[in-house]
Amino acid sequence: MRPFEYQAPTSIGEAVALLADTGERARPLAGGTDLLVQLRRGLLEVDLVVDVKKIPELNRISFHPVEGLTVGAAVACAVLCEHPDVRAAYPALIDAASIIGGPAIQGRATIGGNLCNAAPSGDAIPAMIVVGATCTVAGPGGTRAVPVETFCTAPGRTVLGEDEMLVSIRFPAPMPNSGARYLRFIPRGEMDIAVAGAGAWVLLSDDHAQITDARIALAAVAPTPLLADAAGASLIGKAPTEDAFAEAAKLAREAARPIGDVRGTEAQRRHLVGVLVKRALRGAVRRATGDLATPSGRSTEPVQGGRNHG
Amino acid sequence: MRDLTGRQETIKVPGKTVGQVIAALDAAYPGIRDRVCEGDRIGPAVAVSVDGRIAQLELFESVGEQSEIRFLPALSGG
Amino acid sequence: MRKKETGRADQSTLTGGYAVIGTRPPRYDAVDKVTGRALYGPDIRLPGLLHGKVLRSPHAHARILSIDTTCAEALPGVYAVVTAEDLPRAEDRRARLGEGAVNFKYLCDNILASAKVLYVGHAVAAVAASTPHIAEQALALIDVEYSLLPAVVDVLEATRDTAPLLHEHMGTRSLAGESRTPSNTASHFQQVKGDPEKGFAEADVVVEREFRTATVHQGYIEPHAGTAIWGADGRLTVYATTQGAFTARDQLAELLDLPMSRIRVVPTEVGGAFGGKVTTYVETVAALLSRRAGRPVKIVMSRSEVFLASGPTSGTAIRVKMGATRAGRITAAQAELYYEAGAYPGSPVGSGAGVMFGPYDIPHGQIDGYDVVVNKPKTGSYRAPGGTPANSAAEQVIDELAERIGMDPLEFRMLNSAKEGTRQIDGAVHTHIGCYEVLETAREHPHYSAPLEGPHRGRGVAHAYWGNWGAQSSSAISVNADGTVAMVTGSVDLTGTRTSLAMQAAEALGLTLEQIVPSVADTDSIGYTEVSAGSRTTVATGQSVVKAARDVIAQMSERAATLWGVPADTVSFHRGTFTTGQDATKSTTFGELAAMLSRTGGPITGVGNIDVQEWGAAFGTHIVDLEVDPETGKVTILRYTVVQDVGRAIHPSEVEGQMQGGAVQGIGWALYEGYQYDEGGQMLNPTFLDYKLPTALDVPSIECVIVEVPYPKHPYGIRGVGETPILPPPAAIANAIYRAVGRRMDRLPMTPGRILEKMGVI
Amino acid sequence: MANKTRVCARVNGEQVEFLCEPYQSLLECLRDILGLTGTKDGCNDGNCGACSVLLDGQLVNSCLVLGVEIEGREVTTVEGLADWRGLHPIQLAVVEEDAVQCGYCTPGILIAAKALLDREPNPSERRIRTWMAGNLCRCTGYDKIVRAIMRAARSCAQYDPPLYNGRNKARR
Repeated sequence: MRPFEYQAPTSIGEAVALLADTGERARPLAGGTDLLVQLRRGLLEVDLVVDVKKIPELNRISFHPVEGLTVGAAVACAVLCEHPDVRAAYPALIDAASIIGGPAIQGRATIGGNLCNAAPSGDAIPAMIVVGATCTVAGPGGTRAVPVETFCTAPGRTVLGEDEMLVSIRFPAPMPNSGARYLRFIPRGEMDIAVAGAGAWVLLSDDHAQITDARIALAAVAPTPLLADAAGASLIGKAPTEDAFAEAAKLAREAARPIGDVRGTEAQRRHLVGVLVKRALRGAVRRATGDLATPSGRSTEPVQGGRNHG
Repeated sequence: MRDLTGRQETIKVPGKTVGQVIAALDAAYPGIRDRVCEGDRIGPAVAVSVDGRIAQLELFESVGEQSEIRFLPALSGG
Repeated sequence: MRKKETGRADQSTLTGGYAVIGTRPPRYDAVDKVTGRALYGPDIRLPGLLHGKVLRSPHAHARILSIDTTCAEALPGVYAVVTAEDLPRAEDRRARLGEGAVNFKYLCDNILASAKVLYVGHAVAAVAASTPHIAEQALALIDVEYSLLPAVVDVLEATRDTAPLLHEHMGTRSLAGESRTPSNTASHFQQVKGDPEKGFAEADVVVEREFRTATVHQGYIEPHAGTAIWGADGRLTVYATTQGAFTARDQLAELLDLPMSRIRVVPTEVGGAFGGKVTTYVETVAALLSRRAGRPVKIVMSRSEVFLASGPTSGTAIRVKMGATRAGRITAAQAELYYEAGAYPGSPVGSGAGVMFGPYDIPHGQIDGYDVVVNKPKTGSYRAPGGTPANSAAEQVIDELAERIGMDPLEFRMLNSAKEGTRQIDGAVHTHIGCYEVLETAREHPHYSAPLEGPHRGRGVAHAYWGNWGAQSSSAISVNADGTVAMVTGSVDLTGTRTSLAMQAAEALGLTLEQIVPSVADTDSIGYTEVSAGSRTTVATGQSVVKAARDVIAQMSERAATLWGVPADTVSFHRGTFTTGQDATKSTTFGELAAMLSRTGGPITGVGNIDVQEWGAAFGTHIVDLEVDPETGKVTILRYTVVQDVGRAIHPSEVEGQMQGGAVQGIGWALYEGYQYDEGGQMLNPTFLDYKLPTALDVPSIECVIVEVPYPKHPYGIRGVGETPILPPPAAIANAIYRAVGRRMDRLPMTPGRILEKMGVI
Repeated sequence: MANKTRVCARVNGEQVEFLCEPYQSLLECLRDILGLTGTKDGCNDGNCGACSVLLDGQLVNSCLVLGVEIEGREVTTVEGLADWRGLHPIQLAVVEEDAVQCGYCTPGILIAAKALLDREPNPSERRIRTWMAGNLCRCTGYDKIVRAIMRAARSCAQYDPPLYNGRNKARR
């Protein structure tokens, strides 16, 4: 691996200063499960790696029934998946965080890193998009908020400036009668990158007879994780029926802009979008009506499109 | 090699060693020796079996009265 | 005559009157391996050790115009840089090495390219530096000028006249000689039995299908690693992770043009091989670097180097045609096999042809085999080399034949089963085999009759034959004064053979296993021993240790005779005790006599040098239940059973381990694994992320049924075990997928996308 | 080139101090600097699990951790499983179930299994297979490994964690 320096600042201010000084040849290091692989393969060259795991704000998980949830950018998936409030209030986040690699990867990988890596296939991103999460970004001039759906701009690219870093991700408090679900398809039971992924969030009327709001987001079928507005909007005012799901799935397939690559063909991805959106909607509605549990702990039993799942 | 033997598959020839048998075959069907041998050895692409066992001594392997000799492509295993 | 063990039944059902054979003792190497003490190729650490890295071609096919290493040599911390110029030119001749014929010119060019690079990853130069990181930086400073040539990576494309030629002067070899016209088809052979046309004319049903299989890799977790120490005295010591220390030494001697006596190869523990560690890759380069640097040099491949530059097995194109009567008799079989050899000739197409119809008695048949070079790494051996693609094609066609004539697929196979005396299409005649017994056991197994409910579920079976191997082995057994013995063999221990060999020696010597300490020798310490491959080690080296044990007993009988003043031929040995027919009062145990050695003529070493010319073939039947997700095409294996004739199980746990491991490799081949290339010949998935090995989650517990039809010409009746189990899974799974979704598959791997395409979903 | 960094940590219960480059992985530091070659390199990108170690009790791939990151922390490798009393129950179970063939994946398998059993004393077979999906084994087909972990789960209950003391150090 090409040599680089290592710094582990203990405050956001120091970290931002280090990034600002070195510019584009510096990178923050959280879990390192993507960064170190890219450096080793020579896909990326840096002079400085800034380990952000020693900064308190980036390691915090705080939950308030009204304020909602804040997850530090350096919180490991394993830690997130074991947090009782997160498990209770944000099951879709667990759906995603618990399938990013096996247990050894989850001990390091972070949803913040998943976001900053900006891979089209990043599992956590659609799960965050559908529940309306926003990123808190720190720079020399202080902090700014960025909605997750606009954070990634291209494969491997984000809105972050050279002197900016992701501090945390805020999730609004879950509304009653709402539910969310994330599912992906991979060939093996675990350890693969999503061929396609779909997240769904629904808000039901008090009698659960009608969908009053919905959001659908997709992974691995566009240059960035994709918010499928039309697909979500199509559900509003409808009863949570298979017909409604099928219509949303059709619109999601149309919104997808997949490519064919080593992991799947364009046709296969487009088809999977339809399958996964339907399964994710069924799961989201079951969560809204309280009859689908949160997956158990990290590296949970696979829920990604395998038989009898979703 | 059936092209040389007029598509005959089995041929009876005399000989006390594989070398003598090949010589006898070559006399009956000229050209066979060149195909099976490189110089005074069996060619590397060819294996000769006597009664189902690969002839380790190649041309010097002795053969019995009723021995069956076969020419096979040299195989690899794993 | 047949004993069976289902799953993990009581050991006593298998011991067959033996004291040690058939038991499940802990392996000799187990504790070293669970404590991290066992030393593998990459674990070698020496004073002054330098780290070597290899510069590899980014192009699939190109002429090398120039290589400039001056900048790399100037980098601080760099001690040596070598290219093909540093290799003595190997002559263009072949020799039998390991199990196949090797052309040293090709072997030499594959280790460091001279005129042309023939695949992405082809080695062109190497550097030794004080750290791996410096060596890596130095590689970036080597300037290679290429002139690019068009590449061909598809086996059928490569056979076209219009295809770019890899070797301009190579014609097609066959028993009809070598053709003058240059071609990528390195060789063609044809095997004919009876009159195929007549056979097909007699058939009521004829099925003809074409299949494609992808290049796959052995997938051993330990990468190739070699450490060379070229001493000032000109003697070379190489620590290698190899299946055969002696074949590694012979390759080094040939490539470096040194006498064998100047080279010592020390085999390390081997972290998986499966045929892929017969050919050497980094050892010769490490030696060249060590000679230049005057210091020890270690080269360890990265995972992507292993994929790009070791020896995966052939992608294939196969056409199979078979005919049968309504009564269920196979009347004729015909096949064309096109196997990728990789960059240099030498695919396992011959053994593919040799085994594909082997389990059946077929009156008329013809097989044409083609060995085709393409711009991919030179193929190596992989567990039952060449067998799996050919078997998967034949066994899918057989399944369809059985279906078309309305017969149970196992009944159909039993009706046509080969037996002792059956002549195969290549003319070879089956000896004492357990083909029918295995099929019958599978049909009787509860799995085969268990109900399988639910939509999109199916059960499939497939059957396979593998010939196994014998060949040369050498061992020595030395007697210690306390009655224990040291057993040294030349066979590298890949999967527990120190234990399975010691068990055979213990049985022959009437000792307990604890009284035997087995070890693997380096090339200076024992006679020539063939590679640990071809399912030969427990069988052939087993006969060599039994021979050494009998030599020990003969020598000790003479000592007893001297002590008792009786003729040696009156002394007999049974279960650890020597007696003489001359005097009933005289009797001594192995241990007592061992204590007397120093006073009766000194040490005793029994020697077992052997070249095994006759060995038993192995047959296996697999049964699989699976479910297909009709929306995603994902296959979930619900239940899997392996039935195999092993002759006799020396160590049933190790036998089960071979059956389970082979089956799971076959499952990977069937569902997940395959090299993917772009048109330019770049491999797209050289990582364990995208070249997908089955994980613990992707397979069920593999149930094993050990069938024992002892092979009469082995002292303990054992047959090779390791290779057969990889053969049936792809066909068994394809046949099950057909029953689950009504579609016949024709490509490996059978990925979810391909299943959806076959189902017409996408 | 970067200056070497001094790192102090506890490895298998012993205080260690070493110099490494900032870009060297924990895997390289363990194998090449500390000489603990029991931890294996199978892919160097987190896909095979052969390099699994415990970092403050947390299962990680040591190829995806920088050596400098372990400053002041505790690392457990396969060499730290057995102590002067003998093999750890997981090691014993792997030996008894013949769950070793080539043995190259074994150190990672043992560490991953320990991480599981430390958290969940009685995992189901399905849970074990899911947890172990990050540790590739090419030899065994996994059956005997899964059996070994189930056997270890039974015996781990009555096992005290290894004691690190003089005798233990002398042993290595």
